Amino acid sequence: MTMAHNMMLSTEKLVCVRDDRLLFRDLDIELGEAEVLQIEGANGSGKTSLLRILCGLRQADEGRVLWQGEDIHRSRDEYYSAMVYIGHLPCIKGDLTTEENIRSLLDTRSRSAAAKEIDEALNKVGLGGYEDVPSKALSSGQRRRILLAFLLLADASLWILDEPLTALDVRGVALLEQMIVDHRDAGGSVIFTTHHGMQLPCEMRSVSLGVVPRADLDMDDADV
Amino acid sequence: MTMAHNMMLSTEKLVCVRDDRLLFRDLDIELGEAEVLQIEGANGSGKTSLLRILCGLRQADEGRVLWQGEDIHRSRDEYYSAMVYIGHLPCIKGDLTTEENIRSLLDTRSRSAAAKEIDEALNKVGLGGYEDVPSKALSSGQRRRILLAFLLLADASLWILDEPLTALDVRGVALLEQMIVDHRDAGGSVIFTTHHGMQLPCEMRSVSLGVVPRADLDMDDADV
Amino acid sequence: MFNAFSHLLIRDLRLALRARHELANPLIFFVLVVSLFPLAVTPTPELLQEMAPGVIWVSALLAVLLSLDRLFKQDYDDGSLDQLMLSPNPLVLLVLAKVLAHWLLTGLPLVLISPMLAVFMNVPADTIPIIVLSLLLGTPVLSLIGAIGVSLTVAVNRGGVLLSLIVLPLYIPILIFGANAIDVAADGLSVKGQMYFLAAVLALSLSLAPVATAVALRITASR
Amino acid sequence: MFNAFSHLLIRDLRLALRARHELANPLIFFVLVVSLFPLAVTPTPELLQEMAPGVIWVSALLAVLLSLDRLFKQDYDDGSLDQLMLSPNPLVLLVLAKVLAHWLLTGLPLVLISPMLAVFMNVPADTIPIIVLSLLLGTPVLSLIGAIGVSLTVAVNRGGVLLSLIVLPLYIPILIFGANAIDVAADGLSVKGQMYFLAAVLALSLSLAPVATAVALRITASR
Amino acid sequence: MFSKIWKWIQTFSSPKYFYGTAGKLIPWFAAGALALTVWGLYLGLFVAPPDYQQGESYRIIYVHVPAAWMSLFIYVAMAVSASVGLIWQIRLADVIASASAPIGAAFAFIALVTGSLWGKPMWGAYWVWDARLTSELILLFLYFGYMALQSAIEDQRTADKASGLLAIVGVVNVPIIHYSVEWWNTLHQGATVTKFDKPSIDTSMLIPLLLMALAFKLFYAALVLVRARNEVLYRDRNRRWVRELIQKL
Ligand code: HEM
Ligand SMILES: Nc1ncnc2c1ncn2[C@@H]1O[C@H](COP(=O)(O)OP(=O)(O)OP(=O)(O)O)[C@@H](O)[C@H]1O
Ligand SMILES: Nc1ncnc2c1ncn2[C@@H]1O[C@H](COP(=O)(O)OP(=O)(O)OP(=O)(O)O)[C@@H](O)[C@H]1O
Ligand SMILES: [Mg+2]
Ligand SMILES: [Mg+2]
Repeated sequence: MTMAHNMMLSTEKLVCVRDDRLLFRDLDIELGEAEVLQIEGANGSGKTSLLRILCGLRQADEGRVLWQGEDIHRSRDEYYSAMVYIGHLPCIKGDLTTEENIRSLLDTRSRSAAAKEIDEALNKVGLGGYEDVPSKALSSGQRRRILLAFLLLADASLWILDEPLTALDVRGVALLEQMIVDHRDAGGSVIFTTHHGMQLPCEMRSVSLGVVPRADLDMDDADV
Repeated sequence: MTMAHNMMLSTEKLVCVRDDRLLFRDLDIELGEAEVLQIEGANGSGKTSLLRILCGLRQADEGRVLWQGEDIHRSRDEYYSAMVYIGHLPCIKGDLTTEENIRSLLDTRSRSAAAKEIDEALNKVGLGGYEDVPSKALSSGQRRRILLAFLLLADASLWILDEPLTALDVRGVALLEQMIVDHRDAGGSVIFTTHHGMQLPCEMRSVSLGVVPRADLDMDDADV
Repeated sequence: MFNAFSHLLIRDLRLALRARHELANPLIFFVLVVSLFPLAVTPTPELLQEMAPGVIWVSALLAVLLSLDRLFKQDYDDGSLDQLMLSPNPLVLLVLAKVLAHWLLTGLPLVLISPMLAVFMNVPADTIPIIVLSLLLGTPVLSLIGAIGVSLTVAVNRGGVLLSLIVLPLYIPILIFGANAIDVAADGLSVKGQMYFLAAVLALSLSLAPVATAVALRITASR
Repeated sequence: MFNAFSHLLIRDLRLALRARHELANPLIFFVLVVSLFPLAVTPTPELLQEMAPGVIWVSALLAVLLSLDRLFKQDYDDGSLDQLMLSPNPLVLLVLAKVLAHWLLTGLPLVLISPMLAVFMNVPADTIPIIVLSLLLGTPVLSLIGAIGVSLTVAVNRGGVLLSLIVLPLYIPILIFGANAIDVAADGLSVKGQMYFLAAVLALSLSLAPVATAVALRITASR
Repeated sequence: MFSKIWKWIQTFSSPKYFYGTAGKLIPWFAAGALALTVWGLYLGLFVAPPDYQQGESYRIIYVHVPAAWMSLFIYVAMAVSASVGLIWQIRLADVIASASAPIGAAFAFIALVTGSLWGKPMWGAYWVWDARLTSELILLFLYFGYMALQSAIEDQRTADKASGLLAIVGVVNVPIIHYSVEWWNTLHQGATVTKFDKPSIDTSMLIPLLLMALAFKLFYAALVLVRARNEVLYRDRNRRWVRELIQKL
């Protein structure tokens, strides 16, 4: 852990239990500016659960998540202004066009964008010409690309991405890798999960979640 | 195209149009026994649409799909007895246990399996011990593994798999690769799509779907 | 082939039993709606009695309508419907299994609880068997016709109210004859005609509706 | 902050206008259900008139109930709700925008068409303004209370009937006062009391229900 | 013989051919409709004597009755062409079916409105729950259902087939609905004794009525062809023949 960076997100002794299974215990994560962190772990090890806790969407069974040193449930406004989360789900309305989808995603972050900016972002993610196509007429990969454009425009310093490579083709993967590198170079940080090795040409740390076997259910220490 | 094999699935001049876009035209595919075919193509090129046409779930705008030389809509019974399709969707009921899910999937194919067989398959896909867990308490990767177990038990000679690597971790990917090789060695054939390079230690052909640009919409030849 | 039928039937019943809260729901909805009416009008015994056939039948109809989603929606959303359509077994048979499961889970409970509601609504005791009989003949038709409606709308997002638009007009003959039978019975007249009609419609829809449903599924499920 | 409100309102209205078929649906459902009753009873003018307040109010209530899904279900399913909850804007405000959109799309059309249905049900002409007024005060409350119910059940698969179970009992006071106002007005008496009550309930739920909804959303969305 | 007919059907049902032929037919139908309307209205409004009971108000019959007839006729036509589309996969038949629906709904609506306007002086109420009125209302809902389904499904081909199936199911139900509603009313002679018996109509009233009915039929034919032509053009907007057509403009 380099302390040279400013600390952005950190956790204190996080515990997560689901359905009587202890997924992780006493997890301490620290993420500074311009850092990239991969959460690793086999299927069912709790990556999605962890990311949702980091966002504040899920309550940890114990422990706290801190944004710049303060509990995220207390500093919700600042935290949410600075963070974007993209999970498994598409967040896309089939009845809205590509552009409208991006706009309403930006609205949730109180960001507005000029038509030109949006066009640029769409071109960058390979959706140029699809501005006015209703999203339900897009393939699964094309829909994921809308989210990449949103990410570009969202102007957030922390990205939390759950399996962002889902449905992306080879060029899509390369694009996202480049986006992450650029974001890091601009001082932003990223937390992500993926099962499909990303080749990031930059420094990257990782945290592994181990599978606690089903039988081994001694949860006494985690006083849930 | 080697004619040494018995022909299993073939298509005649398939055409697919979606929302005014010509996805592919005059597509001829031939798949013999013990052959593995990958459908390649960027996001939105029509892989999913093609696979659903091959299954008979979607009507081609033109052309036919043949199973052992006969139109699949005519030889539906034989075709469906011999084929399994696994698409983007989970096909899993959260309220049923792992074992019940597998059983009800097998029921649709009029296959029944002894408890021992199911146990074996579950162990093989890494879900040993999860027989009686309701599937809603599984992670996304674990749910996909149920489908792998189904595939093992389904006793079909043709597998049609759309993005089968979705949500699988590294060991899951290796497992599926091995399953495909074994299936082929036993004389079965496989058609699949994936964006995440599979390393198959066996012979494999591939068909590429190109993106027909949006502007280029002369569909007259495809007399739909 | 019979196996395919019974396995699917059992699967659907089991799923419903697992989600136990859901099992009782159409029933509770039925009871709730019936009891809304006395709250909303000045409930003199005569008015209640006159309204009873209408209220009971309309509420039963709405309870079935609201539960129709259960027939195919989830199977469509999670892809199980694709698997059913890729089954080597005849789709009509599978449809029939699902409709039967639906009726056992919604129609039948309504039939069984209707005597209680009739008492609520001041219906004379000797009319009660007619209520039960008319619902017994009528509710399966509601499930059968409903199945056509759901299969046509299953691919439509938030198709709930669209479904009622399609299905309610088709329900009207059953409503008229079902409610009318109760009404006539309360006047002490014979209800043979109504019952024959309901039985005939049941026979007709039993033979035609599953076929139409299977065709509709093949059409709409081709996403 | 007001931007966040209006943008969300506009987005929801736009989504509804895109799915045009869906726009008219609660309305058509309302009309259909109201017209089921005369088909199910012997429609003498007196009976119709006596049933009218109950039938109109119960049908309006059911139409709103069925459209409640529209409030959060889709947003939950596609993950948009997560994004709303990760918004730096106050969740209460966003909830209010969604509820307002819902009322504009369902409650208001019901209010506007109610005079026609009153004519169908043989209601005397001078009672019609009371029907409109009672619905105008009552339907927003239905949306507001409904929002709490949906936010509690949104994570439950096929929660449709569960929702009605939670919400219908809460609707009963509005139903009683709304229907009663019409009834009393038809007898030529003053309905001030009923209207004050409806207005008071509206004020109360306008201030409390969005908060409760926001809390409920935070609870259920933590999957 | 049969194959000849089949061939003819196929040529006629090709969008391009249909577009041309229909374009030629429309003016004739329209002119016929207009002429018959003028003639019928003249006979009906000025020549036919006033009714001895209803005075002049009965003259609304010349709109009301043909509209009511058309609403039934069009539903059947719609179901027939939907089944042709479904069974023989003729796209034009689907186009005709979906072009007919709004017209049929409009006629049903006209019948309802004119009927209830007439009802006010006749029965003192705009609406009574009479059998014929009720089944016309249900017919309107059947049309709405068809149209709603058609517009709810995105994929054109799926929408055509699904709503076509609904039209067929509906047409099986129309007689059932009709008779059940009729029986329901006769079983209960309630207080609303609506004297709605067939008025034994005078020839001088009958002739304009028949003229108007024929005029409405021609009007429907013209309108459905116009709508179908637009629809064909829209659906084939990316085809060469349409683009050539546009270039000629
Ligand atoms: C909203 C009110 C009304 C509706 C929905 C309605 C509906 C209909 C329908 C559907 C038909 C065609 C029936 C058939 O050919 O089988 C029809 C015919 C007719 N209606 Fe109406 N009607 C209404 C009001 C009235 C009124 C008030 C009168 C006048 C007393 C009237 C007089 C007639 C006559 C004379 C016919 C022709 C009868 C025949 O063809 O046998 N209608 N109406
Ligand atoms: N429901 C739909 N309605 C209309 N058009 C659609 C629909 N779904 C997909 N399309 C269009 O069809 C094309 C092919 O989609 P398909 O899902 O077959 O692509 P794919 O090759 O599987 O892509 P991906 O790699 O992203 O999964 C897309 O370009 C999209 O625009
Ligand atoms: N809704 C749920 N209810 C109960 N337990 C759940 C639920 N969802 C997941 N779990 C359990 O929590 C564990 C972690 O799930 P999670 O989705 O966080 O895993 P993951 O690491 O994201 O896995 P994957 O790589 O498959 O996406 C799983 O083992 C699963 O058994
Ligand atoms: Mg996960
Ligand atoms: Mg795909």
